Amino acid sequence: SNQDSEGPSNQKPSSTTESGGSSNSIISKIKTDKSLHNKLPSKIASSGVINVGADPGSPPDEYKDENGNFAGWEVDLAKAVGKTMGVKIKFTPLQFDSLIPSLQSKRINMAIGQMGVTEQRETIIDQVAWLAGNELFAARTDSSLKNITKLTQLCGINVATTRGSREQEFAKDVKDKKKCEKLNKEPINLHVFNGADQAAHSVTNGRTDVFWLGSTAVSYFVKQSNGKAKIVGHYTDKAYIGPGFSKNSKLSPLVKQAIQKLIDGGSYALLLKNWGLKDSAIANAQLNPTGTPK
Amino acid sequence: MTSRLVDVKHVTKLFADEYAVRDVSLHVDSGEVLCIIGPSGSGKSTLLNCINCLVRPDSGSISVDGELIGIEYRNGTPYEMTERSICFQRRKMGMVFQQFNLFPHMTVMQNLCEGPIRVLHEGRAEAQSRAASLLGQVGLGDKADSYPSELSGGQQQRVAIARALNMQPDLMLFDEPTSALDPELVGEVLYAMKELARTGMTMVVVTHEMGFAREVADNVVFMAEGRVIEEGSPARVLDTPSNPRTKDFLSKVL
Amino acid sequence: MTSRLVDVKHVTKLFADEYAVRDVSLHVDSGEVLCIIGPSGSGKSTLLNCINCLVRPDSGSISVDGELIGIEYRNGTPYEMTERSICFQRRKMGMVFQQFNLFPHMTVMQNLCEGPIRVLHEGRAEAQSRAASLLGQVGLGDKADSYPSELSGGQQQRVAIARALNMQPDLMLFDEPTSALDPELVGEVLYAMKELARTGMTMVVVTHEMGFAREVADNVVFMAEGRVIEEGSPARVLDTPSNPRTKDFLSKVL
Amino acid sequence: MNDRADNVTAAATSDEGGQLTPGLVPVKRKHPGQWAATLVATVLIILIAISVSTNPGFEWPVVGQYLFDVRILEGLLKTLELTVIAMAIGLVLGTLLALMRLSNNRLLNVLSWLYIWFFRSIPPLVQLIFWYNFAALYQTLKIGIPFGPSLLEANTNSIISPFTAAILGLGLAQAAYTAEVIRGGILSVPRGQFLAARAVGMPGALIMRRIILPQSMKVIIPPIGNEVISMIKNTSLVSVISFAELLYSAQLIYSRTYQTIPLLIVACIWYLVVVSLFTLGQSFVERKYRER
Amino acid sequence: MNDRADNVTAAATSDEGGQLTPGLVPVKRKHPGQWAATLVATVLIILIAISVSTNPGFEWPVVGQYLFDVRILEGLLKTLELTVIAMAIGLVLGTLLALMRLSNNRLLNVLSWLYIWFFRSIPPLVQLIFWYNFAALYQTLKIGIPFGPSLLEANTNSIISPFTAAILGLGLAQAAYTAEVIRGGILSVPRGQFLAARAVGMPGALIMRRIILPQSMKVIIPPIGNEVISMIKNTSLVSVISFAELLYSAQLIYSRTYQTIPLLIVACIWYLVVVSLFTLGQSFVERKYRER
Ligand SMILES: Nc1ncnc2c1ncn2[C@@H]1O[C@H](COP(=O)(O)OP(=O)(O)OP(=O)(O)O)[C@@H](O)[C@H]1O
Ligand SMILES: Nc1ncnc2c1ncn2[C@@H]1O[C@H](COP(=O)(O)OP(=O)(O)OP(=O)(O)O)[C@@H](O)[C@H]1O
Ligand SMILES: [Mg+2]
Ligand SMILES: [Mg+2]
Repeated sequence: SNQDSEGPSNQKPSSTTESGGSSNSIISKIKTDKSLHNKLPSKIASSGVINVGADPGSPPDEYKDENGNFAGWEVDLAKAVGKTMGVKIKFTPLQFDSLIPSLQSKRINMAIGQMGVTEQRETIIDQVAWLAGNELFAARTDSSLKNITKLTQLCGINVATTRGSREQEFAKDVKDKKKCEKLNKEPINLHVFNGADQAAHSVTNGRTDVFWLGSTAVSYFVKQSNGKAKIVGHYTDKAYIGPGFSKNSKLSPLVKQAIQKLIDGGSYALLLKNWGLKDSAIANAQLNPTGTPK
Repeated sequence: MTSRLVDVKHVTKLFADEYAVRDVSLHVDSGEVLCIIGPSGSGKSTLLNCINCLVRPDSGSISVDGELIGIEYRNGTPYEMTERSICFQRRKMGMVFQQFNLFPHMTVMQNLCEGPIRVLHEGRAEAQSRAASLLGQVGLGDKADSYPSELSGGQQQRVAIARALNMQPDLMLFDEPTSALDPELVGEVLYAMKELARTGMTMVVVTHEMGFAREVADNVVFMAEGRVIEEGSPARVLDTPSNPRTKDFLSKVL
Repeated sequence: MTSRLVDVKHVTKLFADEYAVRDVSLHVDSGEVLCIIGPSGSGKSTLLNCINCLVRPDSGSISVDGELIGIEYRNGTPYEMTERSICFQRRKMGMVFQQFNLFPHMTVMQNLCEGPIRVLHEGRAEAQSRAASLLGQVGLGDKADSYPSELSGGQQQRVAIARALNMQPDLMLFDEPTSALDPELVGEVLYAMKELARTGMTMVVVTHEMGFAREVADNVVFMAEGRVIEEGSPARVLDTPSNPRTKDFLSKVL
Repeated sequence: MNDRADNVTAAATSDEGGQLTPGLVPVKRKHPGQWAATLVATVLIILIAISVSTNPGFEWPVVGQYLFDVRILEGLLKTLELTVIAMAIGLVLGTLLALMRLSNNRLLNVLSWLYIWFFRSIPPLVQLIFWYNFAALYQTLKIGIPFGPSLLEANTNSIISPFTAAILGLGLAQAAYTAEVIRGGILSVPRGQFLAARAVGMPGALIMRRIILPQSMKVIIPPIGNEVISMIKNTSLVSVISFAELLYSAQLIYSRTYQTIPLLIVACIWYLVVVSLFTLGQSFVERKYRER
Repeated sequence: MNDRADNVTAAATSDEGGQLTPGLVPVKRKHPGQWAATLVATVLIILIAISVSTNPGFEWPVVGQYLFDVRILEGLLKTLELTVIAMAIGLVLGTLLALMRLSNNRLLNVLSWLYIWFFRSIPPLVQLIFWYNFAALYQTLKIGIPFGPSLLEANTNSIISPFTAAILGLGLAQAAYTAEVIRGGILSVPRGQFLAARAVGMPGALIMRRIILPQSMKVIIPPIGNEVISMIKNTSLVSVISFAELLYSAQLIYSRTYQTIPLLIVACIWYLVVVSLFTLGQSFVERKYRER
């Protein structure tokens, strides 16, 4: 598993062609902040490595590219943070189920995996917000669905999402408040899959009608589907996404500062642009932003 | 006055190009007891198994009570029967094996009634009452609810005899019924068989018990290498054998 | 002139509160053959198994060649031996079972040499050459590379005898060595045993072969219900039994 | 010789319940080591238990909170349901396949071999995905003449519900494994039993049902027990097709709350309960079949 | 009587190779149904093959493209490596546990029972996560006196590498299943073999190794075959702790490219190859042990 260790640079991001240079060249230009580096916990400072656990099954957030190397916008941001702090980032591929235990067992210092920030999760782990995502709906190209903006439009249809997603809670909310019943419609028929690929697949083969997930994942899927799927709406309830740390970690405030530095320095915007995520950029990095629901 | 019950004509059976039974012909009249003796591997068991078609002969014919076993004529041509039809024919013949082969997961009573109830579709009461009287006859009236593992070898073999009899067969086949028994248990099984012979049951018995053959058999057949070497009354075959092989065998066994 | 090789004193063994062997005392002198006869369940096998400690007696003592079997004294108190120490004692006694119990996954030669090589740590060459000559003695010189499944029952039993002999025991124990054999195969095994007795081997033989006992035994013991009922020379016990139970048993078996 | 005969006759003449001459009674071997070891083992187990129950990492309060959560209990029910149905399919189809493998009919033989080979090779996860997504490959199921008109046609997704897919994926694979076990069991019944049943005039099917299979149980039950216990846990694979059984129900909760370890413990507790009950039942059945 | 004796003597006097009197030779039963069924089955299999190979849903070109992809091949290697090591642990520890279960020593007996009960109950997924993250619960492994000072201390994460965790998670569970199978095998060897070996003076361990275990192979091999084949596919569970074996390698690719079905087919093809080779080896070994 050592081959997963990577320096901060040496390969091109896979899916972008926009201007601003490749992610690697952007990252390589980032300057290390000595003061941040000096504040690092002694273990990390002495090893010069931050261990990042990443579930590589959710493109374009984090995945393995054609060469088997980690790629994705969260991967890029993590590398950029590492460069800012003057340490290497070592990625460990972990499925979601072992991400949190691995944080708790100190196997990894930081976990990425399109982890939404919620109050409940903040009681278990530290989270730093580095993106404000929204959600998209995708359906088969031949689907009659369009312009979904309200969740009540999903009443009575089969909706696919993944476990742990905010979407799960939103749907429950609709159900709990009996919003569909009030419209004399069946409730949302939510299918919760293990991974985005399985959820997306259930849409292409007609098992479900709508794939509902974070905008990054949905637009990536539509791009990969070779015209088999299309975007049929969006739900703009912005929510933060960001890496997780063990509770009261010494590292999380430093990462927050590093992100802020990247935002201020402009490389943050360049990196997000590379992945077509300009609209989701944030202006202020936050540690455990309070008041985020779900 | 007696009629031919079993008629074996030129039966041959090969196992992998080796003759197990080789052109054997013999017959048993109704009410007669035929004993088959001979060295190990001489084809005695195979011949017995051919009679109730547990082994299908390669050629030759066997008829029991005038009916061809395992063969049916269609448009004048003899065809092999289906296994299912043979099942019906076997019901007329009871068989007792050397190793008893009682069903170990059933009580003695269940062993006796399994065939009559499941195969002959008799009523349970009828089958059981006959079973009880048969168990009495072989001296095991009190063992109906025992399991085979709780019985001695001799008792098990007597149960096996009763099980075969409960199918009300026309013919009983015995394959070395006492050779897996302790010497002192042999007597009780032979006694049961003698009693059976006295009732007029037709029997074919493969045995090494020369005393039994001498006392009970109407005819004795000596087999070797798949053939019938010598046949005749017990007195003649056992006391004045004409064939040297018979003499040799008897000298070892007696 | 003869010395006591086996000395059994007041041996008792219970299985689940039932006496299998009940206060049995007997002894065998060096070079003697003792035959044990008796009905099924009389404790013959159990007694034999006690001698080489396959079964540990509940009370009583057995010594072979002056050495207590399965018991060791520490500070004047008799203690049960560990299984490991008993293993060493068993090496002086060869045992032949009714069911042969050859190792089916080994050739005849491997069967014979397993003990000497693995247990006595003899050289392979030495063990094999002795094995070959033993196989010759029991008339199976050409079967060294056969597997047990390729041999007849009589041949298997003779291999079992050779296997036991290849451990160079002081004493041979036989538990009904011929009773699982076809009648005509019995002779060859009894012949091998007679030859063995002639070489002066001390033997304890549980058997139903009265002819053998009469011819070979120095002493005959009749057991019933775990006890020794009668003991003496073969002529006395077999021909003029004094105990009614002995008479009854002999009348069934002879 | 005479002295012998004499001393024995003395014993023989004593009556049935007569006094035994007491022989040497050796002192039974003590096993002080064993007692010490038992003590050490017991202490160790208690220590582990204390360590586990006091370790904050296990978050026992959270465990308690979710142990009887309705989602967990529903998942447990689904697990049991899937196990029972898939195992039933496995047993019935497996018995059939075993009989086919043992039959003299070459065709049945080869078909059974192919089935076992194929379904043991394909991971159950793939089978689940395949059955669930059958519609992607064959949008309609037709029954008809090859290359000719179809007689019956139906939308695949409407026929293969997620539940059907789960059952197919688990049950068909299980049949292949079960077939091998049952085949071994049937082969373990002495041939004499078959002959005896035949000699009574029983036809083949009856022989199997009444004589051979009941006797093969002794050999079949332990490995089938293994298979059932595996199945109880393998049902968690159906999460891949969004079917929430016990483990996935726990996963669904902790992927919201991030309380991974305590929720896995909740699942494990239920698995322990179910497996224990099953093992109890198994040893009961086993004893019944081993008795004779 | 005389006529009988006569006609038989005639037959008996003909010499060894003498002419047989030809008896009735019945016409062998034809099985036209069987031939027809074989034909139908063959046609069906061909039709399925055609349907599968022409269905665009299977995306055969993609299958071809990835079949020998280096990531897939590396995953395959990992699968084989894990299977071999975990199975080896399972066999060795399982044999030990089986012997403990069968020993007269009460302590060993209970310990073995507890082990089998526990490790068959806990899902392998949980065991993997547990071993991998053992450090969350016990940050340092200490060897020492309970409640007293520790003699040896080491960081858990440095001792339990992902590979160690994978091996522990799979191997320890496998041992529990294997123990049950081996126990059955040992019990199937006739007691006479044990007695005979004892009578030759062999000590217990030697008897097991040379006499009992070789003979129990016949009964053990088929269910162990099942277990190995299960294990080949169960290794895919280690993906949860960052270990990319065959199936997960395929999943990693299709989670990026969304070419789910063809990549699963790639994995299946390799599983079929591995299982076929293994089955071949198994039937070879099986024949060897069944011969005698
Ligand atoms: N099912 C079989 N397959 C192959 N060969 C067989 C089979 N049954 C019997 N034989 C062979 O046929 C020959 C005759 O065997 P059979 O059992 O009829 O002899 P037998 O006279 O009954 O001997 P025994 O006294 O040992 O029972 C032997 O050479 C035997 O090996
Ligand atoms: N291992 C055992 N467990 C319980 N009871 C036993 C055991 N071995 C023998 N017995 C009982 O001890 C008694 C004596 O048995 P044993 O086998 O010694 O008799 P035997 O004279 O050898 O009989 P046979 O001629 O049938 O071999 C019998 O009642 C038997 O049931
Ligand atoms: Mg025979
Ligand atoms: Mg005995």
